[in-house]
Amino acid sequence: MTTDAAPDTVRILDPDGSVVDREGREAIDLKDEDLRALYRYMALTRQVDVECTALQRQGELAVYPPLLGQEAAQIGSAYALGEEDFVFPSYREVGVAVVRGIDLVEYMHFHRGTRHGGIEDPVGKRFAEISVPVSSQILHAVGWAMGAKKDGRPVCAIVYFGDGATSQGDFHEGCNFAGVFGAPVIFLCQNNGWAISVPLERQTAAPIWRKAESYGFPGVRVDGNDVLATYRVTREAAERARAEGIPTLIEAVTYRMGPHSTADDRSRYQPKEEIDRWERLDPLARYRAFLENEGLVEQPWLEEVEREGKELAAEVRRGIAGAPPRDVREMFDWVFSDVPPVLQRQKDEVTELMTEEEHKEQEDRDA
Amino acid sequence: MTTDAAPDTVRILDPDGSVVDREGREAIDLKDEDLRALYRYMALTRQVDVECTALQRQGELAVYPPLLGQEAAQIGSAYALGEEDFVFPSYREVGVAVVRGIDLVEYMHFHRGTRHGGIEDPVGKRFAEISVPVSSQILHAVGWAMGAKKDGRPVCAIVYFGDGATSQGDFHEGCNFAGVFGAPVIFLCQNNGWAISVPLERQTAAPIWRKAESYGFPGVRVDGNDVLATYRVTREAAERARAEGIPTLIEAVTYRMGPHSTADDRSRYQPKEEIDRWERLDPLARYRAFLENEGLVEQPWLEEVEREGKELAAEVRRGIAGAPPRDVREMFDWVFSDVPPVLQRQKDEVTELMTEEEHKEQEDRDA
Amino acid sequence: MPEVTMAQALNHGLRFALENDERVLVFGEDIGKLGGVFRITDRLQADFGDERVFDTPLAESGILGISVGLALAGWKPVSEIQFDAFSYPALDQVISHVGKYRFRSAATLSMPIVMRIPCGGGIGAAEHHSESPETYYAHTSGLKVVIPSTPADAFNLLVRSIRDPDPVIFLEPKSRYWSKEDVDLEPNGLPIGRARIAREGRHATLVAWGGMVARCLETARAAEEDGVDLEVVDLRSLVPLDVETVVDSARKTGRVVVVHEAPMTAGFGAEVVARVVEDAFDSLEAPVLRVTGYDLPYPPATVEEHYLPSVDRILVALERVLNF
Amino acid sequence: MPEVTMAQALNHGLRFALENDERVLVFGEDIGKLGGVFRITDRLQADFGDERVFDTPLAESGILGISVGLALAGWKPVSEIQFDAFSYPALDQVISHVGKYRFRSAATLSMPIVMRIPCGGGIGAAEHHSESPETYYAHTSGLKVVIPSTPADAFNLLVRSIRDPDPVIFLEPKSRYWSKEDVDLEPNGLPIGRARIAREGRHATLVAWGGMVARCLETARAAEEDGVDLEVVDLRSLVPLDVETVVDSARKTGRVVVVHEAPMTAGFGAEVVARVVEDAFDSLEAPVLRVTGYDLPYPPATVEEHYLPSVDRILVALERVLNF
Ligand SMILES: Cc1ncc(C[n+]2csc(CCOP(=O)(O)OP(=O)(O)O)c2C)c(N)n1
Ligand SMILES: Cc1ncc(C[n+]2csc(CCOP(=O)(O)OP(=O)(O)O)c2C)c(N)n1
Ligand SMILES: [Mg+2]
Ligand SMILES: [Mg+2]
Repeated sequence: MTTDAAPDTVRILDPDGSVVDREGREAIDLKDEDLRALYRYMALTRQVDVECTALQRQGELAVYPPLLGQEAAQIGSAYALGEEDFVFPSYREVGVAVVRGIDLVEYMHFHRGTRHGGIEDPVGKRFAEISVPVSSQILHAVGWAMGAKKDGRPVCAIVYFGDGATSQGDFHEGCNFAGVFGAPVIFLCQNNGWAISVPLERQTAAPIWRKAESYGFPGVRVDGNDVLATYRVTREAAERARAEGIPTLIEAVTYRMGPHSTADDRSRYQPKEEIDRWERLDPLARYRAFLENEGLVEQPWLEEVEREGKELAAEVRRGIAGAPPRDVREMFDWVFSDVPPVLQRQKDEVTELMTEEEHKEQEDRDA
Repeated sequence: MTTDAAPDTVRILDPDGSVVDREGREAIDLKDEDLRALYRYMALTRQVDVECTALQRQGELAVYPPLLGQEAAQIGSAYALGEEDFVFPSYREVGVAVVRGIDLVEYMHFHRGTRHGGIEDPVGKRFAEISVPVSSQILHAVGWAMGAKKDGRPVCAIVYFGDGATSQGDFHEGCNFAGVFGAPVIFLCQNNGWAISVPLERQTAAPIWRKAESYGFPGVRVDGNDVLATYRVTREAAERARAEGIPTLIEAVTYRMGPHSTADDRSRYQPKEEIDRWERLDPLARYRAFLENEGLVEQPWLEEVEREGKELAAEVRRGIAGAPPRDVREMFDWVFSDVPPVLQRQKDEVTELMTEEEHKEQEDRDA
Repeated sequence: MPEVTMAQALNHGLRFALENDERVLVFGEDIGKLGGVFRITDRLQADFGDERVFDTPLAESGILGISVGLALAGWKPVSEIQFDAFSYPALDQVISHVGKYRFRSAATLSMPIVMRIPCGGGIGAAEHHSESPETYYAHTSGLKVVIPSTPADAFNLLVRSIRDPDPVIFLEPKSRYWSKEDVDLEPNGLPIGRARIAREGRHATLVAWGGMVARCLETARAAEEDGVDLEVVDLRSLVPLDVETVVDSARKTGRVVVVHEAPMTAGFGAEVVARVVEDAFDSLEAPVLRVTGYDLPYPPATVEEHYLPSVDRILVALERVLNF
Repeated sequence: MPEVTMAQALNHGLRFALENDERVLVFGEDIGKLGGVFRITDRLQADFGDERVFDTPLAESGILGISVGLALAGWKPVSEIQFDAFSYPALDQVISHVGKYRFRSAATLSMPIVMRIPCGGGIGAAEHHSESPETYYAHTSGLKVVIPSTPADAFNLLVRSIRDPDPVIFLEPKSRYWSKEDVDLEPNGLPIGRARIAREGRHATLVAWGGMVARCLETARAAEEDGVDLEVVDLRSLVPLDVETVVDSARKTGRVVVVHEAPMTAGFGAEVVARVVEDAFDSLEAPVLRVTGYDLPYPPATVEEHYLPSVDRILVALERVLNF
């Protein structure tokens, strides 16, 4: 099994779960409970993700972009972070949110269309707002990292984006600023092979991880479906960033096993044989095989995780299904720190136009 | 004399004019008259450039960005092009304009503030409008090259920009499109060490020529003060581009021996010792020494070139000094292919407001 | 005259242009195999080949930047931007080059560039997918800005925009993509620069464009029940603006309300007000009012119907101008 | 109260902010050693160190993008864009993030970002160096947009903008950089959101901002000779807009002309017209007119005085409203 990964790819586990890089595996500073936690997060994420797709099909979410297949890339990297490190997600990082303890109901309000952003108090939670304009969040991470460095804090930022995002000017400007200012930031590119319907070879003529050289910092390609490998390279990158202000570009090679979003029809463009090939590279199966081989998990524990995942998914469903819209009036208070006359007038207009029914509903909710 | 150029730098002539790369020199397909032409263009350019700075000091140009010191980078690369190849300049490419036979008076109207762009009929002249927003013209070159390739024409585009331009998103997007579509284009970066007052190390943490790797095409660093070297690498790049659709990024390492523009005060930021060092690396002196060493030129010829340069400079002066403003009314016809009512109304307003004197002046001019 | 949706009419328009002018190129993100997220380019790549219909890397500044170069090489670039808010990364190329290149060349060349942008709200989309950026474009000299409100005009205007030697920002009201009507597949409609009386009426004039034209017509039907006879003007073309048609209507009714989705402040509605006031002041019986999106970032989908001008909000404004 | 130029007053303003709040950062292209191409940041790096005052790579989207991140890290980023037209590459970050981040967070954070942009024409500059981009910003929800017209207010408004918890687009009229007056180096002037009566008058109102305020005052002096007494309102703050002050003046004089440098179509002047018409219609004796830059790309320097509103052009418009 070497045909499935390009050379220079960091990999610790083979697709069948056996350890191919014994030294690398030993070098990982994780206790057994951490090793189990990685699986648990992946499994919880999988269940939430599948549930959210179902919620969208049932009309409870407006649209949802599944991360199916990308769990190892997200969980391994997120697990490598410290509490004070700051995460800058795109729109597909539910796995990262799970690891970081983000309230998933709050998060899913973004996809329900109840509130933008998804995160209240992002600064407190060290988890930025969901960012849709592709690659734009990269610069936010760099700016935050520059700022944290100015404060002398031993922290780093990590920013998630896709293969398509590397084509944008903001990707370039972000990496370049990071190189010039020695910003403690990790650029975590989940190369899932596709930007909606556009395959990687239409995005760029060079390997993504090699682009780091343009900015004077290290780049590394990792098997994005190997959670131990993504953990390891992120951990090393975080250490370099915090200790030396060295940014790292990580290309986690993975695959989008679902549609781009629930609005997408991937059968129009993903070749059947490619889908089948990656089906066999499922990151959860691989890692479970490893844990079983190593005798780290047993059936009851796996069942418990399964149950926990169901419960978490159900919790998300309970929290989000049927959730009422927010009171539109409060949004007029969100634009500025004060409410200028024009917004006050518009707010008054909205208030007047609300039907009695709506007023009543709103009062009930407020009570 | 090796300390003045980084390793990996293509160089044929040493700063004292002696040939350091004999093989490279032999490989150059230039006849003696071509070798002389290179000098002639550099010398003409130098005179025009100096004259334009003087014209600005005398209030005849609004502002002028000298290319002093960058003659070898511009003339060598421009001379390597074919007639049908298309030049996309920034705002500092007077040397390229000289080689391409661009009407310099027309061109200088840009700097006088008489007309934007500087080039009438850029398509016919294969020389695009002067472009000020840093790096924005890069994408135009790529688009043109894509279009020419679609027509199956054996041509290429060349786009000029500075070291500072490499920090912009458009540089990245342009290179990336070129790599993906195999656009026949040459990215000619004149790394003159400074973007106004910002030195290269604040622009990027990596060598410019290495950035080509990010896009899957070759990059080359060349001694930008060695006209034979810039000729050679551009010639090779043009051949690759036309024959195989392979773009090339050329970093021509040179120095801005003048201010950023006549409005600038470089003593605020360029270190004295740096200025002195580069003074000794003047591209004209170097190439003249080569020509003299090789017995290719003699004093009378050099004097003739000197005289010709003076004449060209005088011609520019005659054409541009005191040139009247254009009739503002015609500009209302330039916005669209037709004149919509609002512009017609505004044109009428301008016409009414013109004083009798202005009307008369204009009529005299039209007659 | 087949009955088609606006989305299909646009597909027909592109097809018509590709067939009738071999210099037309169609490109953008996901417009090839996928046919665009709204399927406006459906099957065009299959039918015209991937030299003329092609996907680009994910970079909007790149897309508009190469459009300039392609135009200089004698092609007619027609790009698709996936959604309104994703047109912003291209603004520098649009403002600094697309709108200026002809001027800069002293009119020695043309920039026959079309930039298609699905825009507007009302379809329950996520953040950044419902904005109305027309003001940014209309305020930029050198750009024509058009927006159809019906399937037939979508076809007509698109074909005309692609034929036009000048840059055209072609806005497509997403909320009308699925509206249907019989469409003449020849560009026989009104030219760019002319407004359309979508409904004749005597008591007041509603001026709108894109998705709000249908809402104004709905309002007119509602008002009719109260004996109020509204005229509805569909601008179609914001630049050039057909002031004459708007002012004629204002003179006739004496009362005007402008309706748009974009936020109020400095929205294009203000321009319409200013032109009406300038040219028809003495005919006005009441202030010219605006009913617009509020000065918020476009809000989440579940409250967008509070944000977009509703029939009720338009009626409130009408009441004010009718009783002034 | 030293007599200083507007350029110096701005330098004092930045200095004041850097001294009084250690979280303030100043950055941009060429703002360090060089002190900015207009020397607004002169000696700030020497005095406050290169951690707080620093040059960036040449990338405006980058500059605004890191501003968002720096704000999330608790800093107060004050960036300089070198010239008006070079603010366009940053528009995506400004529209999609700077103006939206607070809203998106349900107001659980602030974005105390200041983006300084020298703008406007009249200084004989090259292409792209004389534009008036205020409309792009004023139409974007979530941004405050201010522009001083005098040295004293430049200091006052800048200090207030940096203190403001919201993003402020701080426009600096280049043509006034070298104007001089006594300046109180404390931010004791009017707050953001308030307009200023620059001159009281009875017969008609001129509304302007930035560089055009001086031109309107010049016009008022010229008109005075003909016995016409003009009021001049300096908006100072386009968002929030002080409608009350403008409308009060309109009610008093009954005649209003709005003057700005930017092109007419969809310029901010239209917004002023619309607000006056909406709130003061019954007091208006004449249409509210605009005198603006023409709908051209900003023209070459040698003809810019034909392009910018001149005293003559303003007088012609006044004649029309006074004789209506
Ligand atoms: C600036 C911008 N342009 C276009 C889009 C529409 N869009 C959303 S996701 C996407 C593809 C992104 O691909 P990639 O970066 O590989 O991330 P992935 O979705 O595969 O995780 C596109 C084109 C957008 N959100 N932002
Ligand atoms: C987008 C943009 N930002 C800022 C400027 C102002 N500016 C003009 S030239 C220049 C420096 C350019 O440096 P470089 O690319 O190295 O070219 P050089 O001038 O050295 O030839 C700057 C900042 C500009 N023209 N365009
Ligand atoms: Mg992807
Ligand atoms: Mg330079």
